[in-house]
Amino acid sequence: MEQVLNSIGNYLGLLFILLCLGLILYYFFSDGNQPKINLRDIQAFRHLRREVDLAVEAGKRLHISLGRGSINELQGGAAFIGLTILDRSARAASNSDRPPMATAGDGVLTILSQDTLQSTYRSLGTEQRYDPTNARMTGLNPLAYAAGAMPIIHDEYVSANFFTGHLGTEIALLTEAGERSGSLTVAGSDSLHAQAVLFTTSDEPLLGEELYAAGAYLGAGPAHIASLRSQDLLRWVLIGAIVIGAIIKLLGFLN
Amino acid sequence: MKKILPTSNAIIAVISGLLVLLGYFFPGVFGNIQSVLIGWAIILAAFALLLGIYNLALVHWKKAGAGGTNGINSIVLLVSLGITIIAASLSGPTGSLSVWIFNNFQVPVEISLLAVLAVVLVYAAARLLTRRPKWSTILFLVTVLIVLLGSVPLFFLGEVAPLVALRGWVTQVPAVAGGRGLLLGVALGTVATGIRILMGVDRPYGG
Amino acid sequence: MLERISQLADPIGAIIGFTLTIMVLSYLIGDNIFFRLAVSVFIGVASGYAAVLILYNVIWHQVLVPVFQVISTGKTDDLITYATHVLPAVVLGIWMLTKVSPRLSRGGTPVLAFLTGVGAATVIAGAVRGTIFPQVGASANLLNIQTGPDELSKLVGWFINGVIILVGTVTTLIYFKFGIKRQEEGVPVQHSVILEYLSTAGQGFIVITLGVFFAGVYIATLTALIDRIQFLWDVIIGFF
Amino acid sequence: MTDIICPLCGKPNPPELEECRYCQAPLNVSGFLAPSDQEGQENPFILSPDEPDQADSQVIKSESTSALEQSIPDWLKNTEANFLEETEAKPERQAPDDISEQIDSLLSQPSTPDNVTQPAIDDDWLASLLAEAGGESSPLSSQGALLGDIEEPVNENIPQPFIEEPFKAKGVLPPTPVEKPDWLTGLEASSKIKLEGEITPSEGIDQGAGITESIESIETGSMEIPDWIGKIEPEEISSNLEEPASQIAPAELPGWLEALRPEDNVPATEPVEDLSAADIVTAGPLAGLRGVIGARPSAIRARKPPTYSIKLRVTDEQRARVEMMEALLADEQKPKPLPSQPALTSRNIFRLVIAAALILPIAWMIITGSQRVPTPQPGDVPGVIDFTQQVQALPTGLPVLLAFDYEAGFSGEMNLAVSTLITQLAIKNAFMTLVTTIPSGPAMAESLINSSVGLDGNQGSYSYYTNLGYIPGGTMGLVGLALSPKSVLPYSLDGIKVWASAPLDAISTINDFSAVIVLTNDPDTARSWIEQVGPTLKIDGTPLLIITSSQAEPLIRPYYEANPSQVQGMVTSLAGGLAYGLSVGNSQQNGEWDAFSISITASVLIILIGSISRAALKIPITGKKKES
Repeated sequence: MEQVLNSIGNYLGLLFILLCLGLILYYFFSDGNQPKINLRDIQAFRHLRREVDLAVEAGKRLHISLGRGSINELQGGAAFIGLTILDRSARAASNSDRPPMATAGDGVLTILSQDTLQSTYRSLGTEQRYDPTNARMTGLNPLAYAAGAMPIIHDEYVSANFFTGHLGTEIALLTEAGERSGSLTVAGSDSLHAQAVLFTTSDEPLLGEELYAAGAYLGAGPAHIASLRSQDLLRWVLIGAIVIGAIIKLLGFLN
Repeated sequence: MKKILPTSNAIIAVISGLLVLLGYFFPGVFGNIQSVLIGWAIILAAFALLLGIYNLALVHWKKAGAGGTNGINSIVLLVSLGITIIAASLSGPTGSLSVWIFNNFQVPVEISLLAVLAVVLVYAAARLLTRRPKWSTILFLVTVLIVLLGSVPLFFLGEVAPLVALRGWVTQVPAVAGGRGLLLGVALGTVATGIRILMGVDRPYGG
Repeated sequence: MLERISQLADPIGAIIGFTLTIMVLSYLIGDNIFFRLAVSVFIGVASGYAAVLILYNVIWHQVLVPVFQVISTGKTDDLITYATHVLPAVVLGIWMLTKVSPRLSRGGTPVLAFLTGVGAATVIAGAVRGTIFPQVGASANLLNIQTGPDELSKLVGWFINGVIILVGTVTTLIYFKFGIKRQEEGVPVQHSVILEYLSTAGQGFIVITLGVFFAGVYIATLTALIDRIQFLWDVIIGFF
Repeated sequence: MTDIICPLCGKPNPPELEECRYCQAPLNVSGFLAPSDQEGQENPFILSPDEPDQADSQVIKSESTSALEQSIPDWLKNTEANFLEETEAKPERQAPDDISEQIDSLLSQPSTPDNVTQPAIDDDWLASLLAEAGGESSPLSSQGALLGDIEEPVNENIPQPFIEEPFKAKGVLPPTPVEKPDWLTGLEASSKIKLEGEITPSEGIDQGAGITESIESIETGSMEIPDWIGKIEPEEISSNLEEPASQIAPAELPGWLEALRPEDNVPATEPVEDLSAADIVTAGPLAGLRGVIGARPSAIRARKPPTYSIKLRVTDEQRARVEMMEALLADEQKPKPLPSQPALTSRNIFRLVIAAALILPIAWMIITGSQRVPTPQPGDVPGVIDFTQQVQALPTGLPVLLAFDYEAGFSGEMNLAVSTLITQLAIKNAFMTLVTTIPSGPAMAESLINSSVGLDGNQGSYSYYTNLGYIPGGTMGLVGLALSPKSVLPYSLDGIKVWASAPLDAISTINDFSAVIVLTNDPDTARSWIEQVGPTLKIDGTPLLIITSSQAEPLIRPYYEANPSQVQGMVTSLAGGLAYGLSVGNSQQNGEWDAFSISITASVLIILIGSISRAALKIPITGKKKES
């Protein structure tokens, strides 16, 4: 099987990407005709939505941690999700006394989060509310980033923290700060060891792929729903590939 | 103009992304373009990192102006930032002065932060069952205990062979299975996210 | 260990390290000014060093030095290479610096759009070529009869383990399925019964995996704690 | 909110008062509780007082036009005329005050007949009643006296739905004495309900009891009564929330009947005298009202319902406001973080205990330098033997790519293995090409090489290496490095163009290194290397070796175990470092392994005890749970 993959690997990879693209486009444009998909309930997103409202009510701040994964890295996906959540939160909390605050451990991500905030406020017609220091880079290596974000959680009237990006073990420092300051933590990461830490230390951990569904669950648009549906279909493609490949191998072909 | 700008940004993102992507699958044709674009992106990432450090300094400059204990912390941060920059510039990143600062300021604090995490993690694990009384939590804790007990000869009991064997099996069979599933799931999500950007639907660049 | 070696030759460094270690460990008692001071120093040092390193590695070595070389050697090839590989990036980089000012920041957006596009492509390719294919291939390869052990007794165990990993991978993937069966109003929507069982099994595998990872992380942090205590003790006996 | 409204002056009084504080009229008799009373259902008057008025008057009208018409005596015409005069007069007087339409309609209605026609009915009714159970007359009269004043106005119109009952009765049977029992059944049943509904904490109960007993004892068709009750009572309970026309009606007929009873107690033969007599005899506000006979009191009282109705609307709003206020207050309290101080203290204590339980044994082991626990053997730690062999197999003097990708924080775990590796590479006289993808890497590399033992046995004497420094751009940087290292890192950190001179001049792609060794604590960095650089390395079979932390092991292990393996050798964590050291004949350890062992034991105990005890004691979760 793997020889096959290797031999036609490149084209197969391109095929897979094109399949994914095609599915997303199909679901994206056929979304109007078809009934909307039912998404399984993910408690973390339910609480995340409620926390946004509660924070606005209580005049508190939302802290969105975008992690330290540069968009130039493999973990960029998680960072992009973090930006989506930042956009949604900024919209929801646009009338709050304390606008949401974003922290990042990477230069590009910091600028992107500033852009996200600015364009969100612009689209809401409240650009004067935009303050570049609401999107901060708190440190350049993992522990420095976490250590720099801790005072924000402690001092900035944060009612809820969303850790949605590429983070590592250091995320435990952030969840600990969140617990000590009495703020809720909803957290997800693409890295498995961070997820393991979050499973024990976070109020609402997001496991694995769940983080990437944030856009769909927070109403970021039909494209996000469409990509979820395509993921659900590609899931079966992968399962089929694994099972068929295993059977073929077991029967001793392709060796 | 207001309409054109975002669209043009999206077009830039899509085209540059497609060129790099095609470079992966058709190295012959697009390989050179890809490597050039990647080279640009690397340099740009460096510029972005400088912007990030400027942002860091700006934030703490404002805080320092505000005064209070946080102001003091910010001043300390700015001072150590400035001193490090000067010292490392004079002696070079691998100069003896840079290495001395690194060894005696950065290393102790980093290891100590991790050491603090040890207590944080064991504390969280100890109260996890109260926090989330579910079957999955129990399974989680059992796994943790098995791996811990199997990873080292116990001080009073010595090496417990069955535990070591069990740990080996758990880490090599079920954990590998779950890990693969998680990795594949994350990869699926990543691909979908990337494609949304290349479609120009997601525009984190504020388009 | 690194500090142990250095502190014998360097008492000042040892005292600094000792003090900072105590200040950080004081967080165990609670968030306090000493902890924050130590952390502030750390952030400043780490970020400052990173800034200098990047200046050296990229801006100096890749952007400025080649200019002098081109001037000194006067090779047109180098000039062309520089003009294609570096100069546009520098222009874009300076363009991106408009992000410093909120008013001008919109001007720098095209550069970020470029970065985002390239990053997205890298991410996609990396995930497909680096994760999906290898992982699927490895999973499929589990039951490769050619690589299986020869003795029947081991073969059975090998086969069972392979099947378990396969089942685990598949059920874990199923667990993440987001779409759920549409049902009439009022009835709670959910997976079909079989999928429910499978995804529960998948959840079990996920939890075991996370348990293994957590143990690994904990061992790493525990080693750090041991290292700190060792360091503190070494400094103490080094001076008294 | 449970004001008692004075039947006379209509002013609200606190419930505990026996008499109106304004006009000293007895209050408790009528139990005129303000509609806002929580137990309002118990009091029929609270059930939207003004609608029953219309309902009653309708009843009367219909009856007067039907069966009762012929039984109206002539003398009645006069009184009717008088009454009409007065009732017409009233509105003028009343108009100035702001009164709702109900009142206007109520006043404009020629509701006269009832007050006068009733005697005709109740005359016979009472006759038969008294004939059979004379003893009951006194409680009845008292009850009637009490209720009458209040109820007459209330009785002035009853909605059609209810009037069906008596109508059917009349439709079936001609207006003869025979009909009365049937006709009465309804009255009794509803009167019973009326009285029950009317019971107030005070003497209402006795009255109700008395009346019901009397009626039931008299009643012949009493088997119907339960149905009535069963049908009506629940409606009454909920009636102030629903359409009054449907529910209240059944309860009202006895209302006006009872209201009339007292007038009928007086022998119908000489009404005028009796009325005047009653005028004088009866005391209190009721006397005063009755003196004005039917019309006036009813007109006067007819003005009262507006007071109640207004009162009712106001109180409804008030109740709504109160509920709203309560809801707001409740919501206000929600987002506030729980008082965290005490919780924090308890958690801190727990945390400190755990910290002590961890640190003390470790310190003990470190201080005593214990060596009891056997050092792990290379064979015990997966990957170590392969790693050792791969390093041994490296050709002498050729460049090796060494990626220092681990954070300083993990140096405690990794430095042992890394310094052993550096020594081995020095022995091989390999040209170490140092790169990193993390900003702190170069300093880490430099300090480790300086602290490692070189060929001559001196620290930091090994100089056959170059530090290319930091690869910006993460994954893309690695891809670029795999494709052409010299374009990504053209110069060493010393500013030397290393690629132009030996030994790196032979390097065009990353495959040309004799090995790529990644030292990382981050599983994702390791993945980036394996996934981005690995495929390129595979082409020429250049080995990819990894020294990593225990936190990355579970992720890297599958790559190592994979078939064919994507990682050719790995050393993980302190155990791996010790095993690797042992495999190259370097068995240095100073109590750390023992400390590690005892701290693991302690941790396991902490987790076990913590889980079991806290789960058993069900200690509430401290901190901010924002579960709704």
